[in-house]
Amino acid sequence: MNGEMRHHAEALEQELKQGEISLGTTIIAASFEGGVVLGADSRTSNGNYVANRVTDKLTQLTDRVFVCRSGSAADTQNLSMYVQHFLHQHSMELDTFVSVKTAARLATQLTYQNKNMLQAGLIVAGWDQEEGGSVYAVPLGGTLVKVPFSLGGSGSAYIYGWCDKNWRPSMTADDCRRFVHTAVSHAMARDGSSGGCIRTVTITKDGCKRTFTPGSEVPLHHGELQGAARTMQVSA
Amino acid sequence: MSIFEYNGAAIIAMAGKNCVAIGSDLRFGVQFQTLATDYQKIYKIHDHLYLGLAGLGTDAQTLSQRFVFKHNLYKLREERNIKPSTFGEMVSSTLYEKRFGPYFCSPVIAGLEEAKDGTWQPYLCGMDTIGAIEKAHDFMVAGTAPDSLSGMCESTWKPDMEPDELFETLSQCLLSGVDRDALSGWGGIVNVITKDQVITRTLKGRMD
Amino acid sequence: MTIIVPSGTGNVYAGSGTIQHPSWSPYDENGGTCVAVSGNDYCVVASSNRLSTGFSILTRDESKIIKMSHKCVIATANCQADRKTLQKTLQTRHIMYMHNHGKPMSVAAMAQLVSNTLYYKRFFPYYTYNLVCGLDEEGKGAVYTYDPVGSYERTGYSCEGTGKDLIQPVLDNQLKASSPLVLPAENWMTALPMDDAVDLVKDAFVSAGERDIYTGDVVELLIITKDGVRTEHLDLKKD
Amino acid sequence: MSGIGTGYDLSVSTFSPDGRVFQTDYAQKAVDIGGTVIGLRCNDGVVLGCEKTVVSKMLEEGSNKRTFAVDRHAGLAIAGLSADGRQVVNRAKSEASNYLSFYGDKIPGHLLSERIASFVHVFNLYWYARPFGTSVMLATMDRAGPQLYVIDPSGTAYRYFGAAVGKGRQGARTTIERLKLEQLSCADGVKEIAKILHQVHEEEKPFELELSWICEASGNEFRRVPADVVAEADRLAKAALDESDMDDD
Amino acid sequence: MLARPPSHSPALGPGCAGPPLAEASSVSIQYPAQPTAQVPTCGAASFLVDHNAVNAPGRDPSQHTQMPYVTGSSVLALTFKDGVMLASDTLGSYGSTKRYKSFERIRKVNDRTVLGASGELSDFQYIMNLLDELTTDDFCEDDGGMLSPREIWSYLCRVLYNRRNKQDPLWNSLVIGGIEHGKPFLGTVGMIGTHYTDDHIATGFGNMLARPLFREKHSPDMSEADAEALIHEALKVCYYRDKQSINKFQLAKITEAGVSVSEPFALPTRWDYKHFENPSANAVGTW
Amino acid sequence: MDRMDLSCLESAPRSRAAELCPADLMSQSVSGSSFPLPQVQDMDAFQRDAMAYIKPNHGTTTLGFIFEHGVIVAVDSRASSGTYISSQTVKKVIEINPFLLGTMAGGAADCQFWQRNLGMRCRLYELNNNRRISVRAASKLLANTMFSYKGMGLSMGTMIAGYDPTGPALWYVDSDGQRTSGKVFSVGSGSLYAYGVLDNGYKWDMAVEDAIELGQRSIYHATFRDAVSGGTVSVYHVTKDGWTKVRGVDVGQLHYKYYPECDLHPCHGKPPI
Repeated sequence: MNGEMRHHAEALEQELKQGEISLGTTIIAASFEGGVVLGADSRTSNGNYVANRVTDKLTQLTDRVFVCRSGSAADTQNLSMYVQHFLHQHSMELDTFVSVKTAARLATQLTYQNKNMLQAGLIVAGWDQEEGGSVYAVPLGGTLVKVPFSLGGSGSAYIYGWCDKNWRPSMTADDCRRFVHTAVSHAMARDGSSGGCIRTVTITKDGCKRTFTPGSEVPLHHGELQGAARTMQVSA
Repeated sequence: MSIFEYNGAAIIAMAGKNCVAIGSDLRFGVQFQTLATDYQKIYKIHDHLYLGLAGLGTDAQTLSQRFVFKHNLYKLREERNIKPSTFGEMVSSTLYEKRFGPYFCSPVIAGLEEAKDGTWQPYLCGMDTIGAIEKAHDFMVAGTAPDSLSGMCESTWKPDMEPDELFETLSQCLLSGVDRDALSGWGGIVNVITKDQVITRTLKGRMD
Repeated sequence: MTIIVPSGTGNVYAGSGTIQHPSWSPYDENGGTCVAVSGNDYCVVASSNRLSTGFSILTRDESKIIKMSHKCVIATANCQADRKTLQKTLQTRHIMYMHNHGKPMSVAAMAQLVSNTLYYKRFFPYYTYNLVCGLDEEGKGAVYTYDPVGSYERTGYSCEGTGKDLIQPVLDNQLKASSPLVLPAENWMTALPMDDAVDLVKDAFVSAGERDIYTGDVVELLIITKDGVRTEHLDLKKD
Repeated sequence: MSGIGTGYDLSVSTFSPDGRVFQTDYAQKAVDIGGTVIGLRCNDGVVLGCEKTVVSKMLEEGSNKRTFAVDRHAGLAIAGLSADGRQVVNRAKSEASNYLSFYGDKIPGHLLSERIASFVHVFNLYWYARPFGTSVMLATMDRAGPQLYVIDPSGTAYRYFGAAVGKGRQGARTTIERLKLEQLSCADGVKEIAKILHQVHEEEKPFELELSWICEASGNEFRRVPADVVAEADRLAKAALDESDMDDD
Repeated sequence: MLARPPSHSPALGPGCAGPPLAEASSVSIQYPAQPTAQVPTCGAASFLVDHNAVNAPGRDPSQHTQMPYVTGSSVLALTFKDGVMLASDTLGSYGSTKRYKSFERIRKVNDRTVLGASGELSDFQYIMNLLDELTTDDFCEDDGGMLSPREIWSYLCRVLYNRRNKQDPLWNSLVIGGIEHGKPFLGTVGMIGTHYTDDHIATGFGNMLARPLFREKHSPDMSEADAEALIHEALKVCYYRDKQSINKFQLAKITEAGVSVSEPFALPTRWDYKHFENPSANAVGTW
Repeated sequence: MDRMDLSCLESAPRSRAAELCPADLMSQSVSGSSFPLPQVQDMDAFQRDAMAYIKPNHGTTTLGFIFEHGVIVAVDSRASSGTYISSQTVKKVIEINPFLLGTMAGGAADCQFWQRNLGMRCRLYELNNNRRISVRAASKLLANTMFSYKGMGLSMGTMIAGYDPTGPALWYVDSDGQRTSGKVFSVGSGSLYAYGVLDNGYKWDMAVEDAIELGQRSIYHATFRDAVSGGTVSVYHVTKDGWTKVRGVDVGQLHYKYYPECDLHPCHGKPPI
């Protein structure tokens, strides 16, 4: 590529990067006896504009492994696709479920090797035969840390204290789901970059169960009001 | 290039036994170009007090005139010469007046001061551009190659030198020091101040 | 709450209104001073063993001189990582030379090798100041002095590193002789008796230790004569 | 198999009219004439044993290794040409290390055996290649427990409870078949292998016994069986041999 | 003579980050902080408007340089009569968020070597993977040989220096401790490859906080108990005065007998000085 | 443009640990064709910054002119790094071979290294062709090298002076790749001062002794006015028999030779009233 061309290409790339759609986000994954629960809000913003208000930030990697995505939407989507692809191949090779650890390791590899190009903070969580429910945090830079529960995204700053207080090692699946749900709702209440609906996934050895809480039913917190029930205004 | 290196200078003051000496190089240049080789950076305040000003030439001239002026006022009021230590404080406060837009000059003050026992003791001090006084009992340097000068002084200075030896030592320090600095040199001048007289000698140095 | 530290340099952890990021440089200044003085039949090389960065001392006992053979040593100051790499490279090359030729390199050859090795990194230089010292083919003391990218020159004495400004004028004052370029040729080396040279170097280091924070702890002196290399130590202040 | 390939044995890229690849068969032959190698999957681990004929009195003991660790949890015993075997070992090592660095986990036994098999198989495909004259026995310990695989020169890999290759394989197999492997511990397995190797050893020449295992006693890592355990097994085997000799008499 | 400005990051220690050159050089152009909070900055990221980011001059994605994200702070180490001791806390910070509180930054390499790391922890994990490969190779060799601490140190020096040559540094200060020929070995290497051995070593902030203590009290022939007391004292100082630290430590000992890395433990700290309750009581006008 | 690095996904077996510690000590050659480049985007800026940081030696006055009886080359001998004078005894005339001289201005290392390299290539030319290389060709070799490194931060301003069958020759070559032949050149920070004296005194048919004196005087005046020139004046004379060094005088003494009385010098003393 000649100099001028390259110059243009670089300028274009920078322009694209600046207008990049990024996930100002709240994501969370927590383990409980026999499984994990993942949760996320649904807001994708581009500057101050909410580009998508019903995003699904919980992406399925294998039958029993999900990933919570934060950072650049494009980066994390493509990264998840790569991981999905390789896990799929690998599970055929292995003839069994791929472990959560392996899924997390693949995600780490990609983020670590490309840390200067990617804006991706991930949480990989799921269930497998050896470890039961497990949560792996893969923050920016590609460190791999196994944790009992993990928070991510801009909203996480507002709920660390709450989560430290309320997380207990042996919750039931239901308790854990409620924990995740409430945590996300608190973050959404204070973080402008998080909002919309709440999605959760509960993963146990029996499979994955999703829940969806529409924005109108998200629990209210201090200083918030309940909107009136939706009615259709039909003009006469 | 820093503004302190615009004209180039090397100044050393050194204490001896009942005497003090101050010397400077003679170059006046604009950056790497030499314009004159008889430019003195040392100003006489009175018979027992000399002031060296290194740094930007224009500021040095302004300052020297302000100090002469202030000393004249002092004499009118007090009817005596200013003591070197008093003068030092005066220089310091004058410089600090311009704390946020300083003169680009670092002064060196050398003088003799009558002690209680009637002997004349050397007084030496240096300052940064905004007047932080640093007193010394041995030597003081300023200019564009302070490290070269102080390196020489550090290894050649010894206490209680007589005027002749003091002159010799200071000359050696000055000549060897400026030989490693591109911006100073081209000959030097040394004033040895004793109680009764000031001996001023010019030094022949390398002219490159 | 953060305290605003009035510092011009972007210190990551000096919190302030704007967010600052850690940055890095491939170079570090680790300080150190090397001095060499040669005479008719000897060469004295010395360097201080302090290794520092910024205002911190990293270690007080890091030798900056490597012995290549019984009549050639190399003293190197500044960026430690580059220095070690350079010294290792040279040592390897020297060993290969000895395998090929069955004898150690002459000082002149070593001097040229050092120059080439430094110049080889012209576009990403080793941030080091070097002195190659030893006895030449005639048994005379030789000192070669370098800039970081490999320009070099043989001199009678030299000083490199952080204490250079302080020490070099002193050496000039004591040792300067006429230039080797003068025609008709004159003797260009001031030949001090060896003991005087050792004393001079020691004095120079004591003076430099007073003014240079990167020079201190211990000075290692290597004295090269036809009988080999002898090492002496001189304690400096540990402040 | 006739010794004359009638022109069909010049290359692995040519089948004979009766559907054989003679070069591969010959490679197998190279294994069959080599020292016996036995592997037993016991109830708590795997033991591999080699009969190493001492070809010269000047040979230093233990110098011709035939069992190799390829990762902490996996090891190989090579039968046939040991120079060929070492290539397989190297490949197995890098497969194991590569898997670890990519997936962050130790390679499962079946996958390792598959990958070794593919590697070996490639040498049966091209005219410019010669098949390895070696069969390798792979012992692994992973989530699925202890496992034993044999990969032969053609690149086929099978999983076994107990296996024997090399010169004394026929006799060894018969004996192994009589063992109750699911009740056999590795400690006993070592003794059995020593016994079998002594039984099937034919020549007058002495042989060296090389034993490696992966089980609780070796910290679930593939290691040499400690010298004293080998010596004890050797002693017992010799005693048993003497006994059976007497029985025969 | 004036000292040059410190050319290293106080968080990372020897050989890390030299702002004066770094600001000018194209090598060190950094990404400006993105307005998302995923970028760990100086802590209050979620609450701050980042002026740099607002006026971002356009970032260059193909620069090799990076910045640390998940970081560990000081590692302290000293030798004693029969071996070497290393200690650090177990915190993995994310900016100034204390994010991972059980991150083991001191790891056993083989039966006579231990590695401690401060700086970017993903790079540390990468380095550990490299070393694991080397030790597994040793294991497969099955000849009883293993890398000595000095060899591992030397290897890491080259790895880190080569990476800085590629302008793509591993953002770590490493401490390598072990036993070699019955003698203690203690070495360190920084992110640009600056390396040295000493009787006591502290990376990062510890070089300012713990090192003076070591210089005062350490002697190479001190007993294990004395050494442990000294390192506890130094850990405590680091905990009091380094904001990126927590009271949860690990201590590794390497002696002829082998390597032991302790379970995480906490140290007793003192806050019950009477004066603490009302610090301005005796100094009117202060806060 | 950069792509994601997916090499970590490829399954080619390799040991990273061993790979990462290449024999970086052994792999280098000094042939001049394999300089490792820093992996940065803006090479030029990197070079500028690195050089500002490292401060290699520089600063010079050199001159050369052709006249009836050959070529005169005169140089000073100072090297400075910043305002520090790092040497007063640099040999700025590089004796490439008995019939070729090169002068040194700009980066000291760049000049030394590449002219040494040029010397080697001139010798190879002689061995290949069994005759001496012409000054024209030698200067072209150097200019070609410089051109190939253009924009990478080399700094060199040199004159190649010599005598070949076509007569005396003087070429100017610099690190931009420029190459010009001419009768009178002066290069370096003090060159303007030297030109003043040189242009004033130059005549085609001057005597050898006058020409030597002119060269020496020009350099002296430059060292006086230019802070980063100084040391010793060296003068070379090139004739059909090759070069000879004809002068080597310390400037420290030269000044007092030209101006025995200080006040005689225009820079010194007050004007008479």
